[in-house]
Amino acid sequence: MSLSASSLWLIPALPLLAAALTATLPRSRAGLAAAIAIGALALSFLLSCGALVTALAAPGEHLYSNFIWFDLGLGTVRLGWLLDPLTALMCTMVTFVGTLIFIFSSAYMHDDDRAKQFFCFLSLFAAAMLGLLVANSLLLLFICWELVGLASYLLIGFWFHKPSVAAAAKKAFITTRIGDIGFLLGLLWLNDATGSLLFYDGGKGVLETGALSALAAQTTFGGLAVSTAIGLLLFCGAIGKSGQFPLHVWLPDAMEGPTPVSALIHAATMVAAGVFLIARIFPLMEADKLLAAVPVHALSVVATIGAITALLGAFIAIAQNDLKRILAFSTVSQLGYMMLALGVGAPSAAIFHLLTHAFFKALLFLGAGSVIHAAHHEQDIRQLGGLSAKMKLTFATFAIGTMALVGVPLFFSGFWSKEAILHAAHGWQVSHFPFYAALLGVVLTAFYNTRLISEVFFGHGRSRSANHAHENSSVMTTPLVILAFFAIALGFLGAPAYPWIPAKLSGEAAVHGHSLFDGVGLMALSVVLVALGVGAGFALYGRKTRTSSTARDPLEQALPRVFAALAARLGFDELYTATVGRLNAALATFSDLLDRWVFDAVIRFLTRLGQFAGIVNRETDEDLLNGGFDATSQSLRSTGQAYSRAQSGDAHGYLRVIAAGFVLLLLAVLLGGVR
Amino acid sequence: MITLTFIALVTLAAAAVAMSQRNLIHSALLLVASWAGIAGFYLWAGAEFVAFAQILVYVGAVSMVVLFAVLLTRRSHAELAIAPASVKRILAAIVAGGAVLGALFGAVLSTPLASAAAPPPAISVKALGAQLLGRHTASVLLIAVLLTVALLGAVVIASTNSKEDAP
Amino acid sequence: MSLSPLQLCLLFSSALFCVGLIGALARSNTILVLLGVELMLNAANINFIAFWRYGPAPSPATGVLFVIFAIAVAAAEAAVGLALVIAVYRHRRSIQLQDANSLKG
Amino acid sequence: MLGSGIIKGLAVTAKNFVGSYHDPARMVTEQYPEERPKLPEAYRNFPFLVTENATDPMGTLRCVACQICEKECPPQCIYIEKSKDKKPDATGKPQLYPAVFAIDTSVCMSCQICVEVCPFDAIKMDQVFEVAATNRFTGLLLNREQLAKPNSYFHQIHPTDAHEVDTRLAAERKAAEEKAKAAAAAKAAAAAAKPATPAPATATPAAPKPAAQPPTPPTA
Amino acid sequence: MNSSGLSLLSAHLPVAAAADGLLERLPLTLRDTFVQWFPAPTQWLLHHLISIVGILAIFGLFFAFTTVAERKLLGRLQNRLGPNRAGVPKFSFLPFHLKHKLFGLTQPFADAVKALTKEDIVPAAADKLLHFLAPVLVVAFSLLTFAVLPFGRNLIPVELDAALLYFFAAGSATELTIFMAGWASRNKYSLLSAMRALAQVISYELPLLLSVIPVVLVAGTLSTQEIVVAQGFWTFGLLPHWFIFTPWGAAGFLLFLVAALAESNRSPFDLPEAESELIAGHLTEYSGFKYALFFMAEYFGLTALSGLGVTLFLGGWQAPCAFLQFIPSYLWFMGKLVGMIVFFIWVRGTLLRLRIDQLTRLSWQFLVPLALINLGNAAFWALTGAWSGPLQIVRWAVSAALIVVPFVLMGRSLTRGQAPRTYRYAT
Repeated sequence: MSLSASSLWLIPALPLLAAALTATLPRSRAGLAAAIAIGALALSFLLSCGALVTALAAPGEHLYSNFIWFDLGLGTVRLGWLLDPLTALMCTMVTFVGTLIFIFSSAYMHDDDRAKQFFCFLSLFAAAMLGLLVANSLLLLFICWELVGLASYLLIGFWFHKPSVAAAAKKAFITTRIGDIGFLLGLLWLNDATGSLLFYDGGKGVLETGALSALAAQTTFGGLAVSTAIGLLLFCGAIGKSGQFPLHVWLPDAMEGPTPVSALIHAATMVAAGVFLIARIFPLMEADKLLAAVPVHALSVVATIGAITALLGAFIAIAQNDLKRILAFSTVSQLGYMMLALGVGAPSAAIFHLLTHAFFKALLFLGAGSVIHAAHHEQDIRQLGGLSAKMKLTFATFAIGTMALVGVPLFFSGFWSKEAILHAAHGWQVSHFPFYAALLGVVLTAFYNTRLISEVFFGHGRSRSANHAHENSSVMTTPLVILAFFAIALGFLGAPAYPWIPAKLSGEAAVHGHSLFDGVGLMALSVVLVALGVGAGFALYGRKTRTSSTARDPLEQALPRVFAALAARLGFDELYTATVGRLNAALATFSDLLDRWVFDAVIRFLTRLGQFAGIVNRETDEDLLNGGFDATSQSLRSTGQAYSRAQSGDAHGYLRVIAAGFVLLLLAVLLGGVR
Repeated sequence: MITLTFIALVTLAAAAVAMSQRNLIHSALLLVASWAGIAGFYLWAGAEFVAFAQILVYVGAVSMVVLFAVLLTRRSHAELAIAPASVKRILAAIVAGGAVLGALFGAVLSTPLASAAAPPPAISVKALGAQLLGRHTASVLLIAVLLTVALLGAVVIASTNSKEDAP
Repeated sequence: MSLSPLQLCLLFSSALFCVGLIGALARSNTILVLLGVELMLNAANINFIAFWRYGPAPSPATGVLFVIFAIAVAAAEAAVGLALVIAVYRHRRSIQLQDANSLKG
Repeated sequence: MLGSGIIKGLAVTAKNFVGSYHDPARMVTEQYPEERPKLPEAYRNFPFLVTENATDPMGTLRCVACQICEKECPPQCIYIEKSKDKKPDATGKPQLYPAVFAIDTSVCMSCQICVEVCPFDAIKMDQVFEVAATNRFTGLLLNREQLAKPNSYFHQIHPTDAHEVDTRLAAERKAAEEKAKAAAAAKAAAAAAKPATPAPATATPAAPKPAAQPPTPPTA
Repeated sequence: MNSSGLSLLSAHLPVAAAADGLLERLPLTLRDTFVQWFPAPTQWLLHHLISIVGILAIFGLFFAFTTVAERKLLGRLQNRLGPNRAGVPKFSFLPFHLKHKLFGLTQPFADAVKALTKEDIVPAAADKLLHFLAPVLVVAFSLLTFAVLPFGRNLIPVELDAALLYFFAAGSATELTIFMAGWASRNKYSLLSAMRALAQVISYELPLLLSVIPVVLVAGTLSTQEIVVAQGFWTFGLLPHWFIFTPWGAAGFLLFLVAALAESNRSPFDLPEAESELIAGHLTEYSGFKYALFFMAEYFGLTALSGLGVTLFLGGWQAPCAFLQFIPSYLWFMGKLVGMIVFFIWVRGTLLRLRIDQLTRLSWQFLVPLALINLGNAAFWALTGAWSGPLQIVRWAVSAALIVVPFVLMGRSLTRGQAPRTYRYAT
């Protein structure tokens, strides 16, 4: 089974079709909508597998199929599909995880009376995301990027009747838009600089050597290479989409949406779009690698931002009480890791971590969803507790996910992917900041995850909902089990013993990179760090579990001010309100005044002018033109009246005239001898 | 010839009496008799298909429509006996009709018609059908469309769906 | 003077035509006028058959086909005409032909 | 499917058709003049006069022409003329009898009041229903001879009723006889004691006074 | 006198059948023998007269016995006896008196005497001429339809090329008499009933014609005799090729039955003259023999329609099996005719009267579309006439599906929302 690049469009088209179909269904047919959405995505998954087979057969090659979108007179706008291992792997992951999440959703959203719309939105999202993955054009990628944003907005705001939800949706949309402005600017600049937006186009694509060397050769303001500037602008989009510092604020709030959405969009797929983008344009990003005279390399910025984000997310996660918020900040942190990996020049490590993260974070979110569903939508970890006994399967899978996230050695995928990143960071010559940040992040991750597990699953229930929780139906748990399996199994794909991913991704031979024993010291260090984090967490939370929902957090008792600052998310939201928000308000006021007093006055003057012209016109018309027409009409009318006397309205009269005419005619014929 | 004269006289008498009757129903029924007489003429002339079609259409269908129309456009039994038309109009009608009759008779009698004593053309129903659906398919289709349109039009015209039309 | 059968048929049809014409002219009732018109149509049909029977026929079926089509058209005409009569009667409460003169000049 | 109901219905009538030829239980029709309807005992229609003896109907009428029924009849369809003389009744006692007793059955409404008021059980309800006549005025006016029917006929149509009436009448007669006997015995004794003095009350006990007693309803 | 299309009682039919036996030719032989006695110039007249008299006598008697058979059958269908009294009157000039009641078979003669001797009441305000003409014309028109029915192999009164057209033309003329009867009575209820009756008869003429057209399509002729001849084949000499034994023919026959019931105002479509509700509708003002004439015309119409059904669908005078052809064809025809009429009586004894809305709904929503579909079905049948072997099975299956599926679907839509009726006091 294989799939060529030219028929790659089928993968996003199927969910799109499903979205269109479900949109036309009546609201009561939620079950059918779910079936259509799941079926379409499952088919997409099968196609993706085909695409994967094709791509793996030619590692390192970029199969593409371009076509003309429309003709612009001066030039044509061309789009295309791209099939390489990156696309294929991502597609397979997105469709597979997506299918599982769809299945989970069909149970999770069972009681919602707008479930049909939910599946419509989900399908739309899947279509946009897959389109983004298969795009061979930055323009197509951008279109899908924005569609993904729209779908995400719709899904976060699915329960829009709750004000906080509506606000969160708005926040997510606007925040990512800020990043997208950068993306758009970069895109336009790139088009201006190279005249094309296609990634690969037989040597003329922007990611191919010709364009790259041209871009790297030019410099622009501040001595930056053009490629650096464009790369950084595009990275702005990735910052917004992937929740990187300083635009990470929307991601935790987006957890107001339904949990499957959180799992699908804000853990597995959409937030990974930023990482994917950077991975996709990696050649562009590293085009300035060899330039020494530039003030900054694009990848250094990426690495720094990634490191900061990784640390920031981990820190804030420590002090959160909302189950999904913790996972959200953990996602922020992990995305930071991926960016870090990209920044230090190891895209294969980043993608490997992206894949494993997608599985175990989707698992964690679905596990959280399972917990929340069972606990009657209770998300506060202080209210939960003691669920390990009540929801054994959920606990087991959740624990596997957590261990993968933490990086418990050897058997969990997270360990191997994180190890790859650490190794890459260690090997980066520019700065050691990312490496140390990553190490600290490992400790923190272990710590807050231990806290999470202890609070949610151990001890005893601290609320009615927690006490009455029970295991969910198999529709919800089966995806958990499958994801848990992959959370373990995926580790072996990229384990140092068999460096499959880098080999396939870059097309280089498998001998490249480190072997199992190459970085054994680093590995040992990270094991120690994990143990440290887990130990600290266990000491604080595990040994003596929380007794009541109102009890103060142990860490809060120890370091109250730090904890408070962390709990307030280091005040980023307030900062933005105070600065950006106020600036925005001032600008709005200014615009209002401008509109009211300047533009309005001009318009009013023009209106008056038009009225005056109309009056003049009318006077002329009535007096001069109409007089003549009236006279003509009058004469026509009197002529008509004269003629209409013949129309007596008496049918007999007409008939008589006809008869007379007939007789006359006949007589004329007979007597006149006309033959 | 005798048969033809007989048929013609009966038909003409029925038609003439129908046209001079004061009772509308009697007029209509006499007209039916006249139409039947014409059918008899067709039969006499050997066009039996046309004769039966004439009976089916006129005696079976048109007469019904006429009778329904008569009954739908009266308010009482007394109204069936319609007021006689003015003498002037009758005179004018007779003059006009007489003129036409004279002209036509004159034309017929003065024309040397080649009346061949040929055997009557025989045409079977099957041959007629073949002609209708062979050479004249377009005409048949046109007639079908015309009939459909006429039927629908008649229904629309005669229906009382708008309040304005209701009596 | 002896008449050929064809002439007799034609005289018959002309007489029928005139009866219909006189009826249509003399009667004020719209239905009767319509019936007069029907009679005139029938008279025309008689001519078709007469010429089919005695005339030099180019095709053995022409006259018959003409009559068949004429009958169909006449049926349609009767249906529409009488529907019109009914519609006019609804508006004017009268079936006198001279009362339906709102289009006069 | 459409039409299954019709087929079921056709099957039902077909069964009726076949069954009507071999299943007498289906056929409820009586072939009337040949087959007489079996009337229920309680069926009553038009009164008749009871006679003791079938061979001499006019001689053994129970009616004593007391005319109570004539007075009570709501539509006044009974006409009675008393006889001038007296004839001995069943017990041998001389009684008046109806010289004319006529009932106009075209007027009679079979209300049975005459039967209920009769103290002598002389008029009873009949079971006739085939009353038709060719004369509108007299054909249905039944006279004494037409009305008289023997007691045995009464037994035949209303056996329970007739039996009860007969028992009662027999008891009354017996009582009367015994009383008469006792009176006769007393009279004999008295005559034996005072043969010379005739007792003025001797006639009284011998004849029971029906009018003085409340009449017994015949069906009681 | 030209009578090109009217060949009378033609004995020269294109029937390639077994040599006519003596019995088969018996009616013709009798007629010819009788006609021989008269001088030649009058023989053609006698030919006609004998046909006419024969039809009048046979179908007059048939009508008479149909009435008594109907009453007796209805009685049996409802567990009654039916008329069984009328026997033979005692004639004083006869030395004996037949006391047997003959199962009441002389009932129609008693009825006839009664109807003839009844007072003929004509309403004072009636249109006397039309009042008289209506019953006369109705009988005349309904008798006219018999002219084209092939009663036997050699027995067809008038053999016309356009016989079916003639049949329906003559049949449609009876509508006029219904109107005449209603209008001439000067009774507004009679008139209203006449209009109702007309509406019913006219609206059911459409499905009736549409159910007949498939036969014309497949047989390729309008001549009744040729249609019968077209059905005179047998498979293995046992299975007759009557049109009813084809899918479209069965459907057409069913449609024909229903439409014929309605067209002849028979129960369950007898609402124009529902005695219990409308006191005989447009016949309210008729009594005595005029009423009997209407009655007679109705039975003639029924008989004629039954005869047409037999001719078109049941093989006419053809024997059901090849070896049964020794029985004269007219007997087969009469047997089938009697069967049809018995079936009509059976239906009358079973089904309840419809409401007027149900009646029209049945016609327009069910019969007409089904008849049109059946027409297409017959066209398919005619076009696939060359199919043989296994294709023959396909042909049958497709044709059957073409009629069964619409029947089931439309039947379902027709009866949608109608539960079986429940009765409170009956089981």
